[in-house]
Parts: sequence; C-alpha cells; structure tokens
Amino acid sequence: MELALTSRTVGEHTVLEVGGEVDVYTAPRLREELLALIDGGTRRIVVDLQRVDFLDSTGLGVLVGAMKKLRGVDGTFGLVCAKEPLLKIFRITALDQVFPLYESVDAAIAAGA
Amino acid sequence: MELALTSRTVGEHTVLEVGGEVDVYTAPRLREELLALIDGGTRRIVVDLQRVDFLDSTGLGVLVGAMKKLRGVDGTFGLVCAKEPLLKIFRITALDQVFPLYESVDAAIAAGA
Amino acid sequence: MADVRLCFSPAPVHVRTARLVGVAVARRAGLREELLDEVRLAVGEACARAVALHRQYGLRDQVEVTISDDEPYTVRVVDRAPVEAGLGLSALPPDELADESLTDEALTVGVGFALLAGLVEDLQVRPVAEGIGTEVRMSWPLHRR
Amino acid sequence: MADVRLCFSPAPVHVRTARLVGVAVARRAGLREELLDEVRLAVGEACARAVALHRQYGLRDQVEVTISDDEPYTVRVVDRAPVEAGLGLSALPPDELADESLTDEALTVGVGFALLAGLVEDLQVRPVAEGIGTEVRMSWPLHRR
Ligand SMILES: Nc1ncnc2c1ncn2[C@@H]1O[C@H](COP(=O)(O)OP(=O)(O)O)[C@@H](O)[C@H]1O
Ligand SMILES: Nc1ncnc2c1ncn2[C@@H]1O[C@H](COP(=O)(O)OP(=O)(O)O)[C@@H](O)[C@H]1O
Repeated sequence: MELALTSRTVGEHTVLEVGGEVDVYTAPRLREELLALIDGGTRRIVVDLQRVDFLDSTGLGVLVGAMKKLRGVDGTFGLVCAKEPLLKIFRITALDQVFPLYESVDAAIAAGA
Repeated sequence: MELALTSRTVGEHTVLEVGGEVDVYTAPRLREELLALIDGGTRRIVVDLQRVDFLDSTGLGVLVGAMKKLRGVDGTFGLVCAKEPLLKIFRITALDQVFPLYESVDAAIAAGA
Repeated sequence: MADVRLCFSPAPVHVRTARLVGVAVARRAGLREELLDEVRLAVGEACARAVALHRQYGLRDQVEVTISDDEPYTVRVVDRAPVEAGLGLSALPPDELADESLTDEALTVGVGFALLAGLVEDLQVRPVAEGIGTEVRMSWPLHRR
Repeated sequence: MADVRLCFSPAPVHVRTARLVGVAVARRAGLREELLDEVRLAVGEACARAVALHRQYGLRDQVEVTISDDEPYTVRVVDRAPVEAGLGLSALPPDELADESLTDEALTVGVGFALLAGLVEDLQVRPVAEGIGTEVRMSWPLHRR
C-alpha cells in the first residue's frame, strides 16, 4: 500500500498521521513532510504510526533524522506505536531506547512529547 | 487465492461451486473433482463459476474436457457465469459458442442443463 | 532495457509468481487499472505455455520473463523449446474446440493462444535471437498518471 | 538450486517487487505464516541495502535475488559493489544511534543491519564467489503443510 500522510494541530502539537508502507521507496516523502513542518516553525511533533503496515530501516532513519533536527532547535518529538510487530522492530534496532514511544496520541500529548 | 471446490445436489443435478483461481497450478484439482463426479455416475453437472477470481486456458481446457466426457455418456454440462471479465474470456476464445452459459444456478437447472 | 527480470524453474506454481510480478510492476509503472487484468491473464498464458513446452520437451532450463517499465510497458517471455513447437500456435474455431478428436493439451494450447492474441493488441511471437527458443513479446501503452 | 531468480535495476521501487516475490514464493512453499513478516522485512532490507550500494558507487548493474524453495527456504541477495563496502556492516548501540555526528545514511545502514541480524537466525554475509560483490544469504526452515 502507498504512503498516506495527514497532519493536524492539537494545541501546541502537530500530529502527523502516517499510513501504509514507509520504505526505501516512500521514506523520502516522509522526510520532506517532516522537514517542511520543522522549517515552517513547528517544534512539537507527534508522529502517529498506528496505521503503518510496513516500516523499514529507511523509514526509521528518517524518523531519527527528524528527532535530531528537532532536538537541535529545542523541539520535541514523540512516536505513537502500540502494535506488536512494529514495536518488535524498534526493540531489535534498539531504537525503543532512542525514541519516546507512546501508546496513543493522547498519551503522547499528555506527556508533552 | 487458492482454488475452492464445493459440491451439492439439487434434484437430479450436481452443482459444483468453484472459487478462487483456476489456473495452470490448480486446474488439475478441478479436473480430478469433475472426473470423480463423472466416474461416480453423476450425469448432470452445473459448474458455478461466480466465485472464480481468475481463470486461464488450463482451466478452460478442463471444463471443455469434462463437457466432452459427459456428452460421451449422454450427460449434460452447464456453466454459470455472469461476471463480465469472465464472459469476456469465453467470448475471446469462442468458448461462449461451445458451452451452455447461464446467469444463475437456477437458470441452469431450469433449462435442464 | 529490462528493468526487472524473473527466471523460474518450469513448474506451474511459479506461473503465479510471474503473474504477480507482471501486475505489480505494471501498476507501479502507472499502467491503467483496466489493463492490469489483461496483463495478469496475458503474462499467465505466456508463462503457462512456456512451462508446458519445457515439460513436454523435458527441459529443466528456466523460463525467463523480462519487463521494461518504460513506455510502452513490455513483457517478454522466453522459452527454450524447439522453435517449431513454440511457433505452432493458432486459435481454433468453435466447431474444432468442441471436436472429440482434439486432445485436451491441443485445446488448451489453442485456447491459450486465442486469449493472448485476443487480449494483447501488441503481440509478437518469434524465435529468440540467440540459441533455441521462442520469445512472446507483449506491450501496453503507459499513460503515466 | 535457485527455483526463482529476480533481477532488477537498482531503483527503490523494485525493492517492493522483491519483497512481494520473496513473500509469495515463501507462502507457496509452505513457510509458516508467522515467518512471512520476517521474510518481507529481511528481503526488503537486504535489497534496499544493495540498491543503496549500487547508487553510492554509480553502478547500473542489476541486483540479483535468488530463491530456493526447497528446505530450507533460502533467499540470496547479491550486489556488485566493492566488498569493503558490502561487508562494512555493524549494528549500532543506542547512544551511537542518537549521536548527532552520525550521518543519516550511516544510521540507516546500521539500523538495516540490526534488523537483518535481529530477524534472521540463519544469516550469512560474504563476498560473491565470482567477480566483485557481496551476497547476503538468509534462510528459514520450511515446515511443509
Ligand atoms: N515491517 C513492518 N513494519 C510495520 N508494521 C508491520 C511490519 N510487518 C507487519 N506489520 C504489521 O503487522 C500487521 C500484520 O502483518 P501481516 O501478517 O503481514 O498482515 P497482512 O495480512 O497484511 O500480510 C500489519 O497490518 C502491520 O500493521
Ligand atoms: N482472468 C480472469 N478470470 C476470471 N475472472 C476474472 C479474471 N480477471 C478478472 N476477473 C474477475 O474480475 C474481478 C475484478 O478483477 P480485478 O480488477 O483484477 O480485481 P482485484 O481487485 O482482485 O485485482 C475479479 O474479482 C474477478 O472476479
């Protein structure tokens, strides 16, 4: 399935909902979207991965890149991810220790991600 | 999708409902099923193709073979097929002029197929 | 230039993989949805025919499918059977299709060819340039989205 | 013996086709459903890695995926990049992953390798037997149904 991106504003946060396959083919589009948000001044981003069907290392690389970039400008970056196959990918790569991972968008916002 | 075969008796007729893909890989199973019916004494067969997703020349060959075999023993053979993509395949191969084609199982049985 | 090439041992099960690839690459190349069913059936027929020929001649060589996803979308299926066999194709009229003396194999081959010829506007069947075998070449116009 | 071979130009879009083929052949070979996600991800990682290497070195050669559907189900992905590049793989610890000085490319390569190594129990990475390049070999036990 193709990549689907939708963003909405919730208080101070921008929630980017990602759906479909985030892979070597589509990850560049995710990167552009995240950079556009950051360059446009957004400082608190929550990326909702609940509708992601497939995520590979290129997609993970884009997420890490966005997190670092936001950190450099005193922003916050949180990921919403509760599905076991996806969580497994974060564990295997040790990225569960790098990203703040939340069970839901509400939890991410409440934690001030 | 895999081939699915279900048969039931309606009066004098045996209705074989075929679902899934009937192709070079699965057609042998359809052939075996039809031969088993004929060898078991069945003389009036209606093959319901309504749930077929894919049909290739091997599948068509098996259907023609069964029809000829039944004809040789004074049996009848009807096909139920109303979906346009499937009908197109029968037209292209001129097999619409070889098989009795019906819109529904009821129509096939009413016509004494 | 072939962008994707699939080679497979001459077994019916792999024809399914070839159909899958033919359709997936076509979809990504932007071929119109209505044509995808044509591609699925045509690639399947061409590959089933090649597998049948290899089995008939006891050839263990792989069947080769090459796809170019530039305009036009082109699929070539190459078998390694003697050319007489590969080129001996023709569609059959209805009265012959129902004829008792026609073997099931001959019928399937005739029907397969009728499907290929009936579905694919741009179809070529010719001996391969190198070695023994036949190439079935099919193409469809891409209207990139 | 390779039963299915897929070769493709080093473009990201074809990695999707390779994943599709890797999973379709595995499913038909009878690989357990739970392992299919592993195959999808591992084949994707190995092919994405090969495509990235070809692009990095400006190689237009095709990436080659060969599949054996006998026991064990085996997928080999061959790139044609200099071996130093192909073998220079390692998983990164968390503190390095988050390190500012790590480039995005290096991070992706490290994460890709961590996924391969973490998912595939039977994984081998070695220089190809002939010519230049690296082979990533992965296999899974088939419990035929
Ligand atoms: N590599 C992956 N990245 C992210 N999510 C995945 C991955 N693999 C599997 N999943 C998740 O697991 C769910 C079930 O996977 P799967 O069994 O492959 O479903 P499908 O029936 O679509 O093949 C998917 O809907 C997806 O959300
Ligand atoms: N070669 C074929 N033989 C029989 N039926 C077909 C064939 N091709 C398409 N169809 C029918 O047309 C319907 C729509 O086809 P398609 O657009 O390919 O659906 P899908 O969304 O499953 O790809 C299928 O569900 C199937 O019933």
